[in-house]
Amino acid sequence: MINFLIFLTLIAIGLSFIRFLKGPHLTDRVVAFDAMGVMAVSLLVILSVTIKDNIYLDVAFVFALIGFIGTIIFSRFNVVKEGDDNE
Amino acid sequence: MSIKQKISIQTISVSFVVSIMIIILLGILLNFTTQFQPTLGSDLLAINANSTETANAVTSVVTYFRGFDTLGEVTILFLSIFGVSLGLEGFKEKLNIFSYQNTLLKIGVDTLFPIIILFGIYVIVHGHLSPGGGFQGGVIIASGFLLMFLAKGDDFSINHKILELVESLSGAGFILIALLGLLVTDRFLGNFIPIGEVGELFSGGIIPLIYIFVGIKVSAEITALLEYFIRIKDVR
Amino acid sequence: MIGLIILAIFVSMIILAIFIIFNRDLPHSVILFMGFGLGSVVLFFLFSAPDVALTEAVIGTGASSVVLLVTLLQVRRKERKR
Amino acid sequence: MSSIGFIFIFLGILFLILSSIGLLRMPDTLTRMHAGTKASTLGSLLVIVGAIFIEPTLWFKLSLLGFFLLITNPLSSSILARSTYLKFGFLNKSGIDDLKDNK
Repeated sequence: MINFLIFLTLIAIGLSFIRFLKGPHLTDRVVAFDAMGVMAVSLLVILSVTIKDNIYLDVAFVFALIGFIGTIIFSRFNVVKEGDDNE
Repeated sequence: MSIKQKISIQTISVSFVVSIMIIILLGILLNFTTQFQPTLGSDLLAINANSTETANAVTSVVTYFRGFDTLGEVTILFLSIFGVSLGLEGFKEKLNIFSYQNTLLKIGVDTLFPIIILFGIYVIVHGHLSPGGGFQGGVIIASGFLLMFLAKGDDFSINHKILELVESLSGAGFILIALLGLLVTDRFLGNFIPIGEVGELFSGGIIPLIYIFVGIKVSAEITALLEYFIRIKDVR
Repeated sequence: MIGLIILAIFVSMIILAIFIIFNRDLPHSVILFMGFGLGSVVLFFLFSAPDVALTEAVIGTGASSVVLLVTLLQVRRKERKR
Repeated sequence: MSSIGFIFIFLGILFLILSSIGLLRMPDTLTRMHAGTKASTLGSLLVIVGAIFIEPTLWFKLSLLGFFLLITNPLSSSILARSTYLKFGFLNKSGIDDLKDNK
């Protein structure tokens, strides 16, 4: 049962990985990166429930934090670069 | 040679390399689980069970058996921050690059900041019980400060003198604990505090103290590094 | 089942590395590098090394990408000013 | 108790797969963002609720993780949508531009 769920999560991560590879603009890649981070957090939650241990959830928390910081700093980078091109 | 021929040759060579790598990986992974025999790990676990008795054996390797290497790593990090500050300190007026105000981001980061700092302190303090430790918790705290720099713009700034003072005091505390160990037990970084029960919060001798000092030092250093990199002299 | 996940992550990391090298635009390379770091974090997690996974996630993916991106921004501004 | 948790996790992964299909098929950036952030937030929250039903001793860390995702994911999608608007301009052809005044 749990193997089937892990397989379905891998399908979801793979479909958004294709968008991550072929996205034409930078923002498409950032959106796909955010979605991949959330899907990988749920994959880590399922794996740590099967292992039945408390300590593996720290990695999932750090994963969510890294996805948030990456999205914020790339969106800021977009705006600053646009203002620079207008000069 | 035209561009189309270049692209086709590049694509063919890249796909050739990829196929060879996949074949080698398949060959390695097919007998990955059968030939695995623990040799060095069991020895280290036996030494750990005799001497320091932490729940997380990696911690006792990093701070107790190889504690001198940890001191060297912290010194290298300090030297790199010193070089960056030597190169970027001299400008008079410094403004944030990301000076773009947004009310939603300010409120959200104000909500998130205590949670991130508390999680970093949890990772540092529970370093001998669960994965993590000084370096990881310190960088988590520094990422919380990075979010504040991004959200608040020029309203949020940190005095560099206080950061340098905190960093120097924590480095001095590390060396002081190591010298106390040399004084009491005839070994640099020796253990002079009684070891408690395995699995409790107050256990493991001097390992939590060393991790607390390393965590404070690394968080101050990485915060100073990001603060130097994010500000620039001439803003349009 | 775990072997299948490990194999899929290995192959996707090799493809990502080739994309990082052959990309023309540098910010695209930085975000592809962040995806590479996430793949290696899942890989360390599956090999039951959560210490190394935490270090790679925090330092290798978070801090180094931020430093790369901000350095790219500063260098571009200096070049445009000239 | 465990079967309820498996049903929740299955529903959550269904939402994740729908979100990734929308991310792959939609035509431009803002609609991709619409598919890729809302549905994945709901899916990950359903997975976390199912994990709490399966293993009730981990409830504190799992609920903290759910709270963190519930705050950060809509926030980051909002910031990203605003920066996309500032970079590429208005993409739709309906003629209604709500963000024109408050750049």
